[in-house]
Amino acid sequence: MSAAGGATATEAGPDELMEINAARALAGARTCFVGIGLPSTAANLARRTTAPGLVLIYESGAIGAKPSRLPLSIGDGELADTADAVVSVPEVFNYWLQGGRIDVGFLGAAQVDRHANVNTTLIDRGPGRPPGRLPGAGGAPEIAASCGRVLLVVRHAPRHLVPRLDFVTTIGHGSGPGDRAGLGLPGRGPVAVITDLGVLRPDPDTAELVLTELHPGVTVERARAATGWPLRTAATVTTTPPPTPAELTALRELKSQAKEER
Amino acid sequence: MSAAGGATATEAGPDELMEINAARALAGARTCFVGIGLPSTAANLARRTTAPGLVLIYESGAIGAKPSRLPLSIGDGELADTADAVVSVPEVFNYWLQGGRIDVGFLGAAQVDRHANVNTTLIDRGPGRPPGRLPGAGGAPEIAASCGRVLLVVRHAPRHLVPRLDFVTTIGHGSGPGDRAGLGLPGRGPVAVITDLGVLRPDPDTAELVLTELHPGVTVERARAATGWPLRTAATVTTTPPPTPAELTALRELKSQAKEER
Amino acid sequence: MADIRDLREAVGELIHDGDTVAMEGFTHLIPYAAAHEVIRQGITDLTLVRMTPDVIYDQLIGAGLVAKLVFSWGGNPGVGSLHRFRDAVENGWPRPLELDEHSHAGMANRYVAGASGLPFAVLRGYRGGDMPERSATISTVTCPFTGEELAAVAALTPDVTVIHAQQADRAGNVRLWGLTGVQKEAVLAARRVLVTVEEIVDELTPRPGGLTLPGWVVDAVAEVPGGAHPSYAAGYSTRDNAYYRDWDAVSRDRAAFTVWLETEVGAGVRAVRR
Amino acid sequence: MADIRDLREAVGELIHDGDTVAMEGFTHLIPYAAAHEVIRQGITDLTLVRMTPDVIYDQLIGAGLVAKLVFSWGGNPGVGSLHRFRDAVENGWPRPLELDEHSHAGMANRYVAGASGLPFAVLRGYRGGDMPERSATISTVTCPFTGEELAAVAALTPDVTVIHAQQADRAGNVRLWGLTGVQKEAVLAARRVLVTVEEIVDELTPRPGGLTLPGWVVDAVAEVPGGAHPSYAAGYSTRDNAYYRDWDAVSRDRAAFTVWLETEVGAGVRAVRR
Repeated sequence: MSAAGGATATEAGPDELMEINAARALAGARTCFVGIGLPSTAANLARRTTAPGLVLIYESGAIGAKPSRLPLSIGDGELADTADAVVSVPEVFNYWLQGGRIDVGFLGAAQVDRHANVNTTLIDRGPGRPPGRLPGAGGAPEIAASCGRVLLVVRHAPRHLVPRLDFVTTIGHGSGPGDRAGLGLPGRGPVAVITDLGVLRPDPDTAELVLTELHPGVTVERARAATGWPLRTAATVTTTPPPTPAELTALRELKSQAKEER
Repeated sequence: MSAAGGATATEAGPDELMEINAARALAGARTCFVGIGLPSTAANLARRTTAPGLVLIYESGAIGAKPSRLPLSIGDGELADTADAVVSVPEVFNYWLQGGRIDVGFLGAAQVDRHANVNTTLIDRGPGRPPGRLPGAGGAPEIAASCGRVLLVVRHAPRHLVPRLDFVTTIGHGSGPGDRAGLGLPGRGPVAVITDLGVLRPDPDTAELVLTELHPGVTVERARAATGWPLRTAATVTTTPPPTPAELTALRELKSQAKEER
Repeated sequence: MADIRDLREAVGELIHDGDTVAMEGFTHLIPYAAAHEVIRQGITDLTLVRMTPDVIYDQLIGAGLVAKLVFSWGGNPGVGSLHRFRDAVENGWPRPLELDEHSHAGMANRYVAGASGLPFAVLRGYRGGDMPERSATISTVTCPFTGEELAAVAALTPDVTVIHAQQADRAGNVRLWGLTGVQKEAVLAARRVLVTVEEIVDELTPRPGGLTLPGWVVDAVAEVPGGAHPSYAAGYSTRDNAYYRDWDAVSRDRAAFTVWLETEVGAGVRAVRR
Repeated sequence: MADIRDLREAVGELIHDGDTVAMEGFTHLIPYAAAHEVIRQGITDLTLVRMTPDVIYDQLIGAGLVAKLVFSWGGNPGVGSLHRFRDAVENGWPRPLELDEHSHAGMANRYVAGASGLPFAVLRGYRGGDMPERSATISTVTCPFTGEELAAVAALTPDVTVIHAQQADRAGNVRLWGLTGVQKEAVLAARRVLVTVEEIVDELTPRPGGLTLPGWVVDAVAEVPGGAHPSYAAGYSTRDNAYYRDWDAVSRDRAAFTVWLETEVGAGVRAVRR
């Protein structure tokens, strides 16, 4: 098994700790809207650790999927085979997501700004060059609007955590407090941006993302240098608890199964 | 077997001829939206005589039902058991009826006016008395709007064929030619009112119902006396061909099966 | 996850005086036993919602528990009128009955809007008739792309939806099959959900044409074998057509109905409280 | 009833230059064989519609047949970018590609509106972002009951929808199961429908979780075993994940793609005709 960068047999690498932190953030959630990739890893890890009863809802129509291995795509056959119910894609979005039945949504991002707004559409490459094309919105605008709360997962780097989005695909907290209510967005919006260095959370008063948690050994300065705006820190910055052996074992089992099947 | 009023073992009674006429009107139709009662009798008879491939669509969600006996209710288990597909009630109305996929709709009525508008809501009982309550609209307004064409079936009597409706539940031809187009109703609307005396059809120029067909032995005068407005006749009034032995046998078999199961 | 409850307790806890209650089922799987429990407990001043208020609502209306009916077709299928319904509408006995009247397409879409968390739904309906002017829940919207004016109907969001299903497992996951009508939408549109089932099983068997409602959208499940009688539960029972025919005579006469209510349900006709 | 046809004939008769074509399937049951036949026949100037234009549309776009793409997420699932799509958008190779870009919820509802014969659908979506100002098919409507402003999206009504399914019978009734995505809506929204199937059977067996499309809403059925490869058909095949991974290298390079197109599909890249 080749563990992720910086990891050893008993210590987690930064990516692994990011994944484990994402799974931990699902503790207490009943239902989670799952995209493929890291969100699926985190949600399936949560089912094996912090949230055994977590109901996974995939936009492909599987409600209550209980995959025995990490699905390789959002339409993996295992999802339908293990689901409590398989419904149409319009039904997932209308009755289940917009219907307000989902506690947590996960989103990835190419760019996140200081109010946790998200760009997954295009990247400005400067004058005279056409913008670089990204995949687009997918389910993100309505996931961010309608889930009870949203977790963003992104690598901690200035090109991802930017002062200004090149395109606003998905509203997090708009330009600050009250914007979500003004736009009539039912959910609480992003409550955490989970990175490979730590966690940013919106300040309760300003809705600006501030540093609230660092992985062991990571300094505030390093996190600041990896953020595209002048990153503030919360009154207390905690240290991410190292993974338990159970967490690390469960994560590595999940990922090695997926690798073998590839 | 107790045949309907006026019928003998080899001759059809007026109700039977009405039912057979309704089945004949389905010749050439591919799909029929079926309500319970006479429409269901006619549609199931048509499948055994004039329209063997007719697709029956019941508002309870059975698409392509092929009942071996006459269903007793619109939600009869036989409908689901024999259907090509069972869908939800919203889907029947949205994707199948409003989607423009149904050739013929059948409607019954308490009152029909001279432009084939329909009342199934209430009956005025004169000053000082509350209106008499009827079942209401059911699927009728949208069946009449969206089916390719509509067949009305009603007993020929002044209280059913009235000069003015007490309540307009369902638009047939409004107040005359062009009204359907003006209201944006996609289908052609009522093409025939099938009664126990004959058939009325809308005049191509005025959209007023005129007498076009009489059962054998019924006079124009009798039909006029049984109509609540001064009934005009078409240039040619034809005589309904008597039922074939096959039609009569199939109809009576259908109805006796239903009776036995009651 | 849904609690597995006794019917009496579940009805008492989930359904309250003044609630808007939908009991759905299109001829199939009509939750009669739960309705009779509502009558026994005298839960009153209800707004009842149902596409086809047939005999089950005739009984609740006759018992004097219903202030308002939201519906699209009120008859005894294959038999004739609902006499208790007519007596309430025409004569105010045992109390006046307010109506909000729609077409089937409108009602179905009102449930869809409720299930979808939207305030309204759009359909090409009601055009030219007298229904829109009698209802505050029918309006119009204009398509911003084509300019076509379409009907808008207000979302239905019942306080409680009650349905009957064939099976549930011990976690309260519910499985129904056969004609499943508008039940999924009625359940997902409601604030609280009560499901009676023919049988609680250890494991739900996948089955063609069925649908599963996860236990976490259901508040309580009560095992009530035969709970849909005189309607039917595919795979468990057949429709008691004689009951529907006989209902005509019982319901035509106030005295006969009152006797039926006392002997068959164990309850009296309620006067209007307010 | 649907005609049982040879794939080549069916594609040639049903899909024409300039058509709006939807090929749907959410990872599962993607109609690759039909798309390759479109490429072989050089049917061009297409407007392609699909929620998740993955490798199948990368191939059509790279072949130069696509004038416009209507979509909500364009990537190679679990692998990365669609390089032919990016090359067309960023560099106009082999031709410029116009975009109409939506969210998944918007696209799904656009198909629902098309299937329902309505000109638009309503959702609580797109709020606050930059997408609405870039698309002529996103607007707003105001709820006549609550005053809430909601998103309106224009109906999708493709000239042709193409899907792959597991089975059809000889009357062209189609049965698919597993994740069935938005296929029913895409079929019912279209003017013409082509279905490729793994197998034509004498009788369709009812099966849990499946859906049936009656033959009378389908124009042609072609038996194409493996027609969804490299995606999968539950019960018949598994997803060829290596193909998706390998596509990354093939599609990054115009020359490698051109070789792939010639050797694997038997077609060349087309210049823009107009």
